[in-house]
Amino acid sequence: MPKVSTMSLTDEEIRYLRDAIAREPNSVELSMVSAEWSEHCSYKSSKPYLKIFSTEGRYVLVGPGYDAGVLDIGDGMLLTVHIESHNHPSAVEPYGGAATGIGGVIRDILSMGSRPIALLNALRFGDIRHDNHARWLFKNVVRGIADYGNCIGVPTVAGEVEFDDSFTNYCLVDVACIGIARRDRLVMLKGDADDLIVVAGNRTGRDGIHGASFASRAFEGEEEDRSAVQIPDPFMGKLLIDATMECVEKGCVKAIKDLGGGGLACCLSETADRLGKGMLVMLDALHVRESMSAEEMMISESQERMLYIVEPSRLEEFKAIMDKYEIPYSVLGRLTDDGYLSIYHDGKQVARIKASIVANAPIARRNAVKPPYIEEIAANSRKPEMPEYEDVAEIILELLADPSIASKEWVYRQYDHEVGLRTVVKPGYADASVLRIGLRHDRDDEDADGKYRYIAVKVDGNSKHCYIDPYNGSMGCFSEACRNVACVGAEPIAMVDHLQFGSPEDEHVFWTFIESVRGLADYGRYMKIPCVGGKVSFYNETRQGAIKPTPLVCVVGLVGDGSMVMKGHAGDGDMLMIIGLTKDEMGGSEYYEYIHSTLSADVPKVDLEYDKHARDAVLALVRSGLLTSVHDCSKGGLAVAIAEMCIASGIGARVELSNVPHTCTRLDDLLFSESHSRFLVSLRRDYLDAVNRVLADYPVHKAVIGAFNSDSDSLLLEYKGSSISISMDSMLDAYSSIARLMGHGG
Amino acid sequence: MPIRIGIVVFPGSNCDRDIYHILKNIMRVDAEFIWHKRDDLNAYYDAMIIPGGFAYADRLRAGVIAAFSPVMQVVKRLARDGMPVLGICNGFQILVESGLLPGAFMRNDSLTFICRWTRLRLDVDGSRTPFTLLLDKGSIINIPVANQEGKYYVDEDTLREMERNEQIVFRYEDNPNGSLYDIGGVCNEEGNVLGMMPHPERACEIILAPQHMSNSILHGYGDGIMIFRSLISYLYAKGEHHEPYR
Amino acid sequence: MPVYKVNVLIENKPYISDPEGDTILKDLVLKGGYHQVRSIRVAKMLKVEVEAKSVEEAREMVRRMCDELRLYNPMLSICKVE
Amino acid sequence: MPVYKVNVLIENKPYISDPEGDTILKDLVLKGGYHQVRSIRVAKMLKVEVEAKSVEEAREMVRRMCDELRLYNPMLSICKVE
Ligand SMILES: Nc1ncnc2c1ncn2[C@@H]1O[C@H](COP(=O)(O)OP(=O)(O)O)[C@@H](O)[C@H]1O
Ligand SMILES: [Mg+2]
Repeated sequence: MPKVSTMSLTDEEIRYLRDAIAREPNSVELSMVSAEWSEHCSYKSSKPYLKIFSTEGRYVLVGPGYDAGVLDIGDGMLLTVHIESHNHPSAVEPYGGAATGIGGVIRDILSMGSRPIALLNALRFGDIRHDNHARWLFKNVVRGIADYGNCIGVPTVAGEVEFDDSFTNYCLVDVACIGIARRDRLVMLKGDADDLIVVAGNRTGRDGIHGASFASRAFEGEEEDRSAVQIPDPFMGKLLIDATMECVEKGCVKAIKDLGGGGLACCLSETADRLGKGMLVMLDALHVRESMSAEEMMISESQERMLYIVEPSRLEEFKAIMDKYEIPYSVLGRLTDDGYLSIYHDGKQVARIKASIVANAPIARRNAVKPPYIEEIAANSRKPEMPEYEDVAEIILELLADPSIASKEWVYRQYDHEVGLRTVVKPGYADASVLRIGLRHDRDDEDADGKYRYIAVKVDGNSKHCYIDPYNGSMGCFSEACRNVACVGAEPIAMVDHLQFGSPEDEHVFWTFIESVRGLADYGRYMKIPCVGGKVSFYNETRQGAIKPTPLVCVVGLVGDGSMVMKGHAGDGDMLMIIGLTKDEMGGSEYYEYIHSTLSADVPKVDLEYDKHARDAVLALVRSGLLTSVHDCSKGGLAVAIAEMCIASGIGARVELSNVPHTCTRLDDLLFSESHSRFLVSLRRDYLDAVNRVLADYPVHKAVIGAFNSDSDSLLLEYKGSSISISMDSMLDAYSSIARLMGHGG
Repeated sequence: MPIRIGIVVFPGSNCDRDIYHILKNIMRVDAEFIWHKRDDLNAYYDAMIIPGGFAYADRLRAGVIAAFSPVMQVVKRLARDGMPVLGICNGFQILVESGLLPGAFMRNDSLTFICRWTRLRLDVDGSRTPFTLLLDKGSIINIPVANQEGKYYVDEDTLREMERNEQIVFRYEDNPNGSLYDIGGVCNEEGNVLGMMPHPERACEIILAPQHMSNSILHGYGDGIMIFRSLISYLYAKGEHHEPYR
Repeated sequence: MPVYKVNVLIENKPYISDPEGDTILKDLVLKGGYHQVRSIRVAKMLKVEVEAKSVEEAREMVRRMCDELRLYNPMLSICKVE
Repeated sequence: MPVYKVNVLIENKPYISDPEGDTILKDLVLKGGYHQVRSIRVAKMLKVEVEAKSVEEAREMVRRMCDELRLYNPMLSICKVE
């Protein structure tokens, strides 16, 4: 059994702690503080930089700093959003790690008194084509998410998957959750002296001890990491959802908080600090699985546990609900006015320390220096040899089979994406998923039956772009997520981000972190899309070094009304139009990296004003009902986006490439550039004039570049007199490469 | 008396609220949740639905633990008295484990959970069960499955007997999970108990159907609505004279 | 009363296919180069600790429990109490 | 070459919790009246048929296969070859 230690505290932090409490901390206090002051729980490196996000907006009720951001979308309905990762645990035990990640983000949503209604996931692995271990991780991570999400009845509605060698022997497993609350029932932290502190859920055991500090250092994959193996229990997760919602319904809890990283230590200190209260805690009352020391109880990260603050007069009601679901619980103690966490065990006081000290780690100053590799890439950027036009077909097929681009159907088929009767646009049918809310139980107003609202959600990231140019790459991820929700007819109203990097103690890594935050913040401020929450995950390193910087952006959008939800396919004879400008920006493109293994500095840049115009133009078109389908043009570039439209619609097309508005000097740049702010739309011929009238208001490039044709079973690309043809069958075959690689799920 | 349908809820059921939404907001009939610990019903019900989900997280085997719960002893009695009982997905598995329906379930051939729309064919006369009354034999409905242990199995002898008795109600046109003889739904000998793997409640509202299936003649509704409409028609046809089940 | 450990092994009847075993064989074992392996079948074991007067009583009780509470499905599986 | 039957038992390490076993115990076995049962843990068995020169060789090969192909996760489970 691992010994509780202070391994994650620096000498400086120990000195700071001594000064703060004016004495030597005892061992229980030390382990509480070291759990809470871990990077994972305290944000000690990132906090000052996160302040630059703009966090206010028309829909924001609660911004960052709580367990989930809260959006008020009217009619008495609130949305909650949160994102989490479970990278280290998934790298050790992919099934359990991914599953417990879902459990964790669900409990954050529950903590606001909101009901989880949808999950998203963003996954990253090494090369599944050649690496058995990467395949093993991928298979089990997906199975873990599926088993947990399916079992608790929360649909997994959208996501993304990327493969890159920087994730070899590792993986990034991010999950976001959307919740819904009734405005009159939102649970914000409240509590008064003598209110009771109750822990409910699974028995506490020695599992996951040091999980938070495990996630706060580089990943070794060693024996000692064993202690971080966490066992998912979706059954208890589901019972906690039902019981918590019943408590919220009845109004018998004043505060709810999940027990996550850092266990009781973090949960108690953060809750007490937030409430401005103290806590008197009797550890002997805690329901445990095995006999444990006070230190172990304080920092165990046993899964599926929740903390509730209950007024004494409501305790019986609360107990009746827990008993109904046969959920074990223990009344640990009560709130006090003195601001101290006073912890008792075995009749003795084992810790007495101010909650505000534990909950507020000293900020760690980190150096930031631009990493030399970025200059090196710039110095060595060279264009690959231009392929012959006949070879372009083969390259397009190769790109379609690139696991980062290929269909993710193998993944989302394993997820119940429909439970809840909300998933209007399902994974694989459009760039973002659309959810229906406003079912009778979602509202304050019981009579407003049938008046539904629709929201769109999508999460995006791009480690290849962010590695070479973290500022522009991050901005691009944000732009892409916004484009994706616009494609289904939604206006972005908020985002949550997840910033994943190597060690913040590495000045080069830290520079990329700061750049990335700047990119996201600049985009959000310009677009007036507030950040309502997020998460930072550092120390994503293996023996090979740090992962590529991987910020993720999860955007929530609001669809005008149900009839405006876009879930169409291109039909026979429809015209294909492109909106936006294709530029010679090849850095980090799949074409360069996957086909040519070439790094190049010129990562696509977002022109903020143009980006806004392009997105608004598409939104206006979708909302005027003039389009049959829309697809955003990103990974793999124009060629891949056109091919994907043919595949999705099951019909061929003929395209004249020279009609595409561009500033490229080479055909391969034109085909495969990942320039932002571009959309492909399909429309009926007779609507062309109307479409042009709508577009006249927006200063963006646009051109009809081809037409769909159900008689043809191929995609025909014409360019200055030459033409290539790619059969539908070969495209479909290439696009289903993941299913082929992964075989059966066993 | 208004029609009232009971929805049996186990720890881990997760389509209970979905069924409730369809009954209450779409079909406009009374619906009530019945918690698994109940061993007597103090109200009358016209029919029972056992919804999908993961009762007891499908531990040991899908449906087996739920089959031993008190409420299932009540459901068994009511089913014997002729009450219409519909088990969907996990509900089907529970009906099989409690012996109300023949057969057994195994893990899908893919070994994974599968969530997708399928085409389901009615293989008996619509009048065979209260839930199919309004459908013609041979008609095909678009409806999604979402299951992990959805592969239906039954031994040869029982199968032949079921065929003779017209108990094989639904067959997949595009078998998603490896079910024996493409079986997607079966009823008991009397026809009042139906189990089906696909989820009709997910196919009631056309906005929830994938785009290529939304050209339904049902004007705003999806094919799944026919299951619920059939039940309601059946209950109305029995009229006010029928003795409610207690 | 003493506590005995009784193992219950639940496996598919021989004529019922075992896609999990087949997949492990085909996708992992043979692809991984272990061509000497002829077949793999997967079974489930329940390790039960039970109070009883004797081993025999423990086994007998567990056997009864398996049948009565359907710890295995007699249509698909056989169940051995060890 | 002769064919040997080798059983592989994969179970969670003793200090790692087993929610499935717990639920079977609490919601099926105890509620079903078998109060003598103290605990249930679930394990998985692979019944492998393998060609080899001797039992020892068969066992040794299966052992190697389990480790190399990750038929179990050593962080989580122990694996016995019988
Ligand atoms: N891990 C996943 N889980 C669920 N759905 C996914 C996952 N990965 C991709 N998808 C779905 O597949 C579709 C295409 O995703 P992606 O290739 O990321 O699209 P885009 O390039 O437009 O961002 C979307 O509907 C997306 O939600
Ligand atoms: Mg897209």
